[in-house]
Amino acid sequence: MAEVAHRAHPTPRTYWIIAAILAGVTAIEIAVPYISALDPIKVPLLWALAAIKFFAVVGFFMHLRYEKPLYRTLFFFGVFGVFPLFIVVLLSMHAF
Amino acid sequence: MVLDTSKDLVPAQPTGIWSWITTVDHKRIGMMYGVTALVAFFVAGLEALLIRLQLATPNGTVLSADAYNQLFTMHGLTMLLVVVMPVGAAFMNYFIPLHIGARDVAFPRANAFSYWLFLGATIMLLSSFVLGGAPDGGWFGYAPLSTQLEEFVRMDYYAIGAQLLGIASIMASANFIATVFTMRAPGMTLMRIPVFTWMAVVVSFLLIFSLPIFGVGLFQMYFDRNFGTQFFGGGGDPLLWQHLFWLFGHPEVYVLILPAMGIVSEIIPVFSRKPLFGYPFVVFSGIAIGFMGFGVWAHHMYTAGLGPVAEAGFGIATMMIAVPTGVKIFNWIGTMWGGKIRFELPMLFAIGFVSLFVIGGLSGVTHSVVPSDYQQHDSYYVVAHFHYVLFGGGVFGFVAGAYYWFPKWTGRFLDKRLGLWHFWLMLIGFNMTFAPMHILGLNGMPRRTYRYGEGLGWEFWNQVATVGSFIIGISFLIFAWNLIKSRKHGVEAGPDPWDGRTLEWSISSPPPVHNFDEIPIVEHVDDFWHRKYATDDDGRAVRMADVTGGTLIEANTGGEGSHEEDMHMPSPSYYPIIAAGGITTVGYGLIYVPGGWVVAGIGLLITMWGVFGWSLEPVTRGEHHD
Amino acid sequence: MAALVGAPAILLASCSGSGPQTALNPEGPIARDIDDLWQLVFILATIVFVIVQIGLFYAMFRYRARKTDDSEPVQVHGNTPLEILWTIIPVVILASIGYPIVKGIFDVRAIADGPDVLQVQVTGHQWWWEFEYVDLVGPDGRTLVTANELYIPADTEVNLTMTSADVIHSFWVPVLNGKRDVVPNRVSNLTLIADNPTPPDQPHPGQCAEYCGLAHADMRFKVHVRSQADFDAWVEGQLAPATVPTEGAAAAGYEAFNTCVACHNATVSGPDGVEDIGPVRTIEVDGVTFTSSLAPDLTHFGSRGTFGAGTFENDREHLAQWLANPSDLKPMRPELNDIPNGRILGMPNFNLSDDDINNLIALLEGWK
Amino acid sequence: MTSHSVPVEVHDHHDVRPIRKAAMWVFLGSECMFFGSMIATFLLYRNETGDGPGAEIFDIPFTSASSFILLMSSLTMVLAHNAFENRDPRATRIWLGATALLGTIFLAGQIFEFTEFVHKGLTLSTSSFGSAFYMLTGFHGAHVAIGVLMLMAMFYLSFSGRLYDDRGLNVELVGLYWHFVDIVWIVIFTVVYLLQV
Ligand code: HEA
Ligand code: HEA
Ligand code: HEC
Ligand code: CUA
Ligand SMILES: [Cu+2]
Repeated sequence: MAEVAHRAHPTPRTYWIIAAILAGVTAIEIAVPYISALDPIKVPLLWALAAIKFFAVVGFFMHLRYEKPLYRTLFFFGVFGVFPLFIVVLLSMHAF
Repeated sequence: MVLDTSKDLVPAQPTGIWSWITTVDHKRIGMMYGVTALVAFFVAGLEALLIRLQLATPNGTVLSADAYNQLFTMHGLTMLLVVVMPVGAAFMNYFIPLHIGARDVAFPRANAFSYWLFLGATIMLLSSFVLGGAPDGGWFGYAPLSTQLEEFVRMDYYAIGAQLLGIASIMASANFIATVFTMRAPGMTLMRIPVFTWMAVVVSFLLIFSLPIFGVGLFQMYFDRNFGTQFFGGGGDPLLWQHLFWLFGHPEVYVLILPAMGIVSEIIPVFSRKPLFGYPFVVFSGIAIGFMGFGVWAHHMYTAGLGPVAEAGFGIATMMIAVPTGVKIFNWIGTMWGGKIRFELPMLFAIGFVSLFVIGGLSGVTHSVVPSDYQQHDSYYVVAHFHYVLFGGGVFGFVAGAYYWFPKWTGRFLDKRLGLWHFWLMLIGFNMTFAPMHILGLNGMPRRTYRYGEGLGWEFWNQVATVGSFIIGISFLIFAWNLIKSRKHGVEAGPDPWDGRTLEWSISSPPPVHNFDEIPIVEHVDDFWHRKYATDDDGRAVRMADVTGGTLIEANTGGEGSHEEDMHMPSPSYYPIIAAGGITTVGYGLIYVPGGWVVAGIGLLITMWGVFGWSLEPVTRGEHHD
Repeated sequence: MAALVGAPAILLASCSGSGPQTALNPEGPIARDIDDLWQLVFILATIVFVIVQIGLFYAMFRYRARKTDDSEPVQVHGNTPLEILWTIIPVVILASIGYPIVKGIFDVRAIADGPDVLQVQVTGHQWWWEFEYVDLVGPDGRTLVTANELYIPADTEVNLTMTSADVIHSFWVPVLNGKRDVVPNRVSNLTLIADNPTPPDQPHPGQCAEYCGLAHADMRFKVHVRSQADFDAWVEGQLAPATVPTEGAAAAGYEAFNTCVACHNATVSGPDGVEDIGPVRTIEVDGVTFTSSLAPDLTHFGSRGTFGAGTFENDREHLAQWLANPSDLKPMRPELNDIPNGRILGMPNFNLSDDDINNLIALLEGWK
Repeated sequence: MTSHSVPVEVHDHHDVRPIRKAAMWVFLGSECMFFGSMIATFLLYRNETGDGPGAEIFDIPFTSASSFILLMSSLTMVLAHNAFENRDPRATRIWLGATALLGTIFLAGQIFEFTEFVHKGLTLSTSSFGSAFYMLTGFHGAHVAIGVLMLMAMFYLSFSGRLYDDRGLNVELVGLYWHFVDIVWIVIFTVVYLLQV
């Protein structure tokens, strides 16, 4: 843990690389709905791509990778808490 | 960051109305929460008495149906959101910094803002009685009934008023979390903070994560009422509201009870002269209750049509909350076991809490038995359950806290004779009022009914309940009198009247503006006790020296590692009240749209003024956090 | 101390089912199963309650501070085996009732199906109930529609298919079954089985159990249980159209009834054959078509024991009051009615003359 | 004082940044629930289009472009923060301005999109779908707007040289907020747009 907290801060170079990755993933995302071969896995694939972008921004741009574990705990309660709750809500309301 | 290193004199307590309006002192803010909530308790209690009068006889004619519906809605809403929650906030404000050895909360101005916004929302909700009618959709405001009558602004008051209370609570909770996680005194590790403060942390998390869900539901209700959206009506599904509401509403009930449990966990050790039995278990069971509290919301919807699988799952999950709660109960009894119990007033109320809460908890477990709940739901059996946990639990716990800490607030004891009258009348009145409701509910009396016919066998117990409620009323009149009288004329208490265990007893009563002359260095759970007592070979406590509170910290700190701190307290600010006033104005405007748009616009400008003034105001006078 | 007051009260509750609307004196197998489960859980809860209170009071008494003894207590901080023990025991107790609970849920929730099941569709309205026996069709092709008084044969499974025309209501006859919410835009089901026929003047009382606005308290209803033969006779009577009176006060009442058919329907056999003289409306929810009238069907109003949703005796006195000003008897909000859009919040006051009232009563009384 | 040694957690009471950041992260956790509720509402009503139009009226290329702009504003924001940490007010100012500008473009795009949809017959009250769509994207837009206001406030402070004064709001906190608004849109873009076509 201590190791994580003291990881060296990223440089602008890292930021540009991350931005490039984000752009790339976005390009793939936009393409996915138009490729009918991907239809069967469209839903999990798009969720996965969104997750990559999400955590790239959180980890690098928001520095969560480099910060105190406390912040991660605080934030991830919300991020990971919201999923099970609303999946249960939607299931019980027959939304799928 | 520019820090003023010159040392000021120890800050003096400012006086006058203006000093209260601009105060950012967590103790004063706590006081204001407490007083506001107490006033609201009398209002909501009076509403309850009217309800009881109406129900005393079959086909009662004291109230019209319309008045009755407003009264029970406002009674529930006020008791939960404007009485019990803020009383919790009052204790948290006052004691979190004292418990962790801090000078104030993390964001004193945000703290003041939370209070003022809470006050604004309270005034808004209560003013609805004279401004077009109070909310009348029940405290959980089920859609589409709550979105139905656009002709009346009543449920707009609900939607906006609760929204503002929610914003205030989210800010307060974020504040408390930041305070506890970043501002503890040296050596105050997480497993050394007092249980009350632990429960405050759990409560803050519950609020932080549940209130936004409620907020979305309230917005949807408001939009359905005013802008013709179809969240719950039209093609929408009314059950969405129930999910959003109870995703908040169930964690909310633990928000109401956990602070009271924390208070009881402080009181029982002090008056048993033993440390809390199983401190880590009490803490972790509190956390467990918090987590589990998020997974059982649908037990309020057993009859709504979730399907048998979901009902079974939620039923089992709900039952399991009895386990961590039981751990707490057993540890309290374990604390008393082998102790030397002094039956001072705080202890009496705390024991009352334990005894009565078990009744309420067990009736909760009978609710979680789903098929039984098909019968019990929305009957007076539920009303009995939640008054046992909320009043027998919450109110007893908070009153215990008031008797316990009154000497800290004022330097004087509450009168013991009056206190005993209060206790016994409240205990008897409470059981007379709410125990019969179990019977009524099982015998088919539905709740929220302004009248019932003859011949259903409900007359007798309803009369008992009504008499009981007036006994409770008298007991609280005595309490109020005691508070007023003892504040100025009570027996002087000194800094450490109960031989306390936690840091707040180490400083003078009432505490100085800056709390601690020097930030204490903490080495134990119950650190203050360990400064007073050692243990002999048998494990019995032995008083170390003839020390009293107030002098101790000086005597025991200053050694290696102590922090020489500058004593700058945050400067007073009027921006919080302006921002809060602005938002309240916006709220009033939104209730009366479209005509109210202008008001809302003006409110928005005031809010912007407050918010920008506040957040861009450079921090002056060496204030090092805001 | 608290226990001394609280415990007997609760104990009392367990055995003293009283009144006709109690859940503790079941009159059918489903309610009986629920009650059995309740008895079991109640006994367990009582045992836990007694043990905890004994522990608490023993500690209070045994370890009270005594003036004669000023030694300090041993500073015990905890005991992990004990903690584990009192975590596990409750888990075991609760686990032991897990099976009956889950079984109970599936039993109560099972939707009755089959040729012998009587199908009734229920529509909840602010603040009255509408019942349609979808399989009972009269010679003129009309189904049996009635309001606020449900008739069912004894010892027969009855499947209620329910929805709401406006807000959420909840259908509850404590002696027959638990409650079930009636939700707009949704269809819900409830099974009723009654052991024995009820005396004509003592039907099982029911009550809307979900707060539904102004007159929620007065949204009651009755369930009459009949032997199969009596039930069949009742059905036959209800399927027959009402007759148009031709003379006397009732005939004058029929004139005045013109106002009423803006909302109320009655199926009459007049000169033009059998016809509905009021509006008959339906709504469709999840593929099920429900009748959803603006106001209770009055075809056989004279045969009902109560009116105003099970709240008032169906006698001349109450009817006269009702017709003189409905909102005097029952709180309603007719001023908000919007008939074209099907929004009805009560029956308005028509300022009827005493003559009209008497004539209308004569008419309605005659419509047995 | 008892003799055994204690691990004393030494706090730097003057470093207030962790306190503010902790509060900000808690707040963002809370916001997850806020947006989560609205996203769930949208998922519930994604097919409840009633008589009105549904997802077919979405213009994916257009929204992709504006999504991309918002995504890139996160880059400019982090560069602003970087410059701020390096005590370079001029670069900070430039990147702050760029971020505010990109945010404004996104907002303009959203306003344009809303007007288009209204013309095509989708309003707040057309259907549950419309209600859920406008509520979700509207509240996100409101967050962007507040972010732009805060960015402009920082931008303004950078001229008067008071960027480094200690105050409740600073570039780092504004940055966290801004990135959060961006990641919410990442999810919205997927759930509301890509998954529905
Ligand atoms: C302070 C508030 C509070 C608390 C703490 C609780 C605690 C519990 N509640 Fe309660 N509840 C409310 C406030 C609260 N409730 C309110 C306000 C409502 C109604 C809302 C409305 O409709 O208006 C409600 C309604 C309510 C319902 C819905 C009823 C209905 O409408 O149909 C249910 C259903 O399961 C329920 C269950 C429980 C359970 C299982 C607990 C458990 O947490 C209790 C656990 C405690 C114990 C069990 C006692 C101590 C334990 C032991 C001594 C160990 C041994 C025990 C066993 C082995 C059983 N509650
Ligand atoms: C903390 C929460 C709390 C507390 C403390 C109370 C306290 C009381 N409640 Fe509470 N109640 C709720 C929360 C609470 N209630 C909730 C959530 C609901 C559900 C609402 C809904 O359905 O939407 C409810 C509903 C409810 C009902 C059901 C209404 C219905 O369903 O139709 C009833 C009926 O008796 C009732 C009675 C009482 C009484 C008599 C008290 C008493 O204990 C009050 C005692 C206090 C006082 C009496 C005030 C103090 C003294 C004075 C004002 C001086 C004057 C006194 C004299 C002249 C004697 N309450
Ligand atoms: C605007 C619509 C409307 C009109 C017109 C109207 N009623 Fe009603 N009536 C109602 C509604 C709604 C109820 C149900 C009230 C309730 O119980 O909540 C009702 C109930 C009744 C009942 C009791 C039915 C029962 O079984 O509970 C009677 C009898 C009655 N009306 C008679 C009349 C007569 C006679 C007239 C004409 C003078 C009339 N109504 C005109 C709306 C109307
Ligand atoms: Cu219908 Cu209550
Ligand atoms: Cu609950």
